[in-house]
Amino acid sequence: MSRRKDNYETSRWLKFKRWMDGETDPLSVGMDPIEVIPEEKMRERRKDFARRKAYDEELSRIRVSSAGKTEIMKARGIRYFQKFYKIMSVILCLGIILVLLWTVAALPVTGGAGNPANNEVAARYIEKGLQETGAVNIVTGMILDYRAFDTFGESCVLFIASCCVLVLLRLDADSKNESIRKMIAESDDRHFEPKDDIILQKCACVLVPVIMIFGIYIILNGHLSPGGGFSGGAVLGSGLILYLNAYGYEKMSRLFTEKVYRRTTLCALTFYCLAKSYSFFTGANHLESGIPVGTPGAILSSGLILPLNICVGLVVACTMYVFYTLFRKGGM
Amino acid sequence: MSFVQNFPFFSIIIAMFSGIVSSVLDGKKARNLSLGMIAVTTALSAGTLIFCLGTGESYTFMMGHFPAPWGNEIRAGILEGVTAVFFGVVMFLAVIGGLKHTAEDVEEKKLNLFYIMIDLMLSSLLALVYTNDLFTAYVFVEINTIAGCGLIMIRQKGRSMSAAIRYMIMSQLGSGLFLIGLSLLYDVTGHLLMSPAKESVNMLVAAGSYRIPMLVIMAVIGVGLAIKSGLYPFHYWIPDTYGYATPTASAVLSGLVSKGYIFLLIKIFYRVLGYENLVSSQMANVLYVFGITGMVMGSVHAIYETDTRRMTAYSSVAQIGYIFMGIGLGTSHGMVAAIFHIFTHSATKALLFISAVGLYEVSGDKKDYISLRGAGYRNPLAGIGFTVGSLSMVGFPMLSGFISKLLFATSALESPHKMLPTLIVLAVSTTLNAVYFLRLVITLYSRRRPGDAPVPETAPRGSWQLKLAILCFIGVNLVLGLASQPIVRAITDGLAVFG
Amino acid sequence: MIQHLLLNIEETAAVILFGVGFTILLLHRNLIKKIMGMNIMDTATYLFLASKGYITGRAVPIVVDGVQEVEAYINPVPSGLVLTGIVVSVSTTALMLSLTIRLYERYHSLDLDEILIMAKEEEQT
Amino acid sequence: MRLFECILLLCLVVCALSVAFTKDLLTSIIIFMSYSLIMCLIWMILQSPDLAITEAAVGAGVTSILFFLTLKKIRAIRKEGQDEQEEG
Repeated sequence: MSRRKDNYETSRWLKFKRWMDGETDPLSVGMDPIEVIPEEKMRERRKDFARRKAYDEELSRIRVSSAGKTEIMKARGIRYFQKFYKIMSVILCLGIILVLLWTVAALPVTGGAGNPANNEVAARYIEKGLQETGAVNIVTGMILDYRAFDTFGESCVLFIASCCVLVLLRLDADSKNESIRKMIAESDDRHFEPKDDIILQKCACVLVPVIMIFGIYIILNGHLSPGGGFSGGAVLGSGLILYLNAYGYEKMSRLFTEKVYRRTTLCALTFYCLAKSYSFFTGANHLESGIPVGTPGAILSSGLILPLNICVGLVVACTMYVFYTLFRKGGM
Repeated sequence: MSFVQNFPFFSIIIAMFSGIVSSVLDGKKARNLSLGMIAVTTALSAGTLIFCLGTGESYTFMMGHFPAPWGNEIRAGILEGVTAVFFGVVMFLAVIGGLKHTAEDVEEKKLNLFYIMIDLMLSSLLALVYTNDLFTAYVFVEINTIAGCGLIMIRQKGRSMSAAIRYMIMSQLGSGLFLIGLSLLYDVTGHLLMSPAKESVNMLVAAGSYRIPMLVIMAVIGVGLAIKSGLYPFHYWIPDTYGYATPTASAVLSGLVSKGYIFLLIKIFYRVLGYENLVSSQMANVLYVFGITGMVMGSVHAIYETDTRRMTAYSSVAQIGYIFMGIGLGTSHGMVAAIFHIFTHSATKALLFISAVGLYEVSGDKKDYISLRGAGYRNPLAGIGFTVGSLSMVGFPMLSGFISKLLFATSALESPHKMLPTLIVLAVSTTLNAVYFLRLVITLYSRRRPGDAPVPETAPRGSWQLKLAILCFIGVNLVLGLASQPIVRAITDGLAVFG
Repeated sequence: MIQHLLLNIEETAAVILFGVGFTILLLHRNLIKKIMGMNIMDTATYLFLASKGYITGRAVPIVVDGVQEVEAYINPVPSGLVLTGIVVSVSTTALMLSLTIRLYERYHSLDLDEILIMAKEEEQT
Repeated sequence: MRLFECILLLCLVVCALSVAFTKDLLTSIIIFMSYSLIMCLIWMILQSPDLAITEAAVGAGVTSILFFLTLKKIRAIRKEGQDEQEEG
């Protein structure tokens, strides 16, 4: 390092290279970079872990394993395995890419109007979609009416993922061990929560209403313009997150608690489920559904699509916000 | 259209709806709702099965107002009905058998979340069984994966969480391959529903166009679902996953989840890609080779294990090898044998996991199989259950495993090239099975030695639910073993109208 | 072959990305990198699907001025599928990230191999 | 337009590769975010604004936030561990 010339030391290339290597981190001043740990440190790290275990109430019963022979053997074995790993990964990557490229070369040319994918299925969606679903945006009409079962499954994926995250990250105050951890988590969180940051608050003051209105617009106009329940819900959720960051949990808890979350998702998903079941049932039994399609292009049109979009939007907004709070402090 | 034809749709929706409602209930209510839901859906599936047996045909059910190539569809027939009923029964017994351990392993406030996973798991399994649309299948495969991950990690122990992340990674690899296979298939056929897709696949094959993409599609979809169901070279996640989850989760995961994927794979092979194309393109042979390797290697790994539950998990690897071998035989009899083995294996493996729990309870919850010495006397019913399961896996007459081995052997006689290797591997694998299962059974009934760890003084804690579940599972095994004729006939008839 | 690949440039890029993502997911040891690899793999598939729906010279599938000819719009099916797919991938990402946090809380490591070894040791002792 | 698209696709591949090879996790998350944004532009070119808007809100927005949060949480845990070590 010392023999390097000054101009090289300050050159952009070196800075860039260091940044790529993770040595210096211009973006996070004062934060220690998290890097991929080289294998040599592994044993050391494991000893650290063993020492740390002593503090952990839950793990205290487990005796610190002396670094016996087997451990070293294992570490060495892993090191050899890792070299093999790297070579194998390159070979595998190239192999998969080559096989798929070979396939792609035999596929129909992109953008051709006569490709097999552009068949009578797509034609009917375009030609009759407006009359049959009432949605101006053909994609929305397709996913919420023609292929609605998929979309219902998709909301269930989101629902069950949020349940899994709840299982993993929610800290319940009741249990003894957990309560301590909750306190730790909360005190930790206050480190990071900006207290009355005036710049952030003023910006949020301007931005949050705009984001919210934009999100609501996307949801309500899902059948008329690009967007729909999912994208609008994500925008709404990020608006909520911004508000939370600017004003803190206390203010947020007046508006949004776990009860609100549960009830909203329950109502939205129940409505979704019942509405779609009704439409599936009538459709399969060749009954009239009796839901008016309305004039295409008006905001109150296209039958069930608008309420379904609202439901999806609510679920997604709540879920995104809940993901955020759970990741941050394990509760709402 | 008769009202009974709505039943498959009702069963899927009821399962999903009870999952959604459970999110606001407390643990006990969620449990009761879940049990009631499983019973109702099983009854509905039985209704569907009886209806289909009466007509002898399958029917499609529009999900919405739009017919086949435009809207979603589900399809029900004899095979689907049998599978759905069977999955329902196994799920019910697995949940009943593990009730007490579930309550112990899961935090009380999170109990309802566990039953949400069970509900959505069942709904996704039913949807995989009934679906007639490839993209619906993808979405429900994802629900199944996430619910499976939830069931593993709900125990919140270090080992089960690391098992969960491993499972997630492998499953995501599988899903990624499956999805790219679907995209390729959509690109060359332009359809996502199975029946129109099959028509255009047949046309493409007849015209000889898009040869390479068709081959890659078969390979990618096959490998993707094989990874998810844990075929031999991709099995690394299985032992951890099955060995460290809560008992209900182990039984459900080993008995149902992987079988759901295999059923989907069979469905795609039959109803989209065409089984004869699969055979002519040598893909069947590849699956066959993987299958027979798995049969031997899974058993060899199992012999080296000392932990009973991991041993049982490795035996699952071997049994999945059997199923893929049956698919790879390339004859319809081989397929019947494979499907029958799906049933055999899910009933037997669930029985083994559930009764292993009963044995652990009386041996101080040690992992080592040596500590189980004499456990068969301390908890007689669990001992009998484990013995029956082991004998069935080995292929003892009167039990279900014997019938499926018989079916495999007779179907192997039809294909001249594969006859010899199949019979040899069947014999080897049976011997290996016998080695480690009988070793366990003998341990169960041998006298304790002075050096053994002391047994906890507490009386056998086996709850009546556990006993009931073990008894029912033994019953299911005996039914599959003794009254196999009607089931095999139903499978054969179902396969005939499947394509 | 090369010429055909250049004609299908989106698909070519998509399958390269798929390979890269697949490899990161399978073989990178860092959990967060693995999750990113999963996301790359998924988006690559979506890019592949979306490019299948594209038809040169046609417009967005939103009915304008009552024009309903097939020749006016691109194929809407892949867009719908990708929309569904994006939701699925964000759900799995959230789930895997939360698992990562829990594992880090317990083992203070992001390296999957290390975590597995430590979990095994914890079990044995 | 075609040229622009090719450049964007090239950028995508470069981004994906650099995600694989950067050592610092924060950097790779930011690169991943830009990957999502480029993907969003490509979907705009491919005439699918529905996808573009969703990818912008979800891929570049929510997913990145979740990644950042995970990183922050990990840092907090690490700090806690270090404090404990110093005390002990």
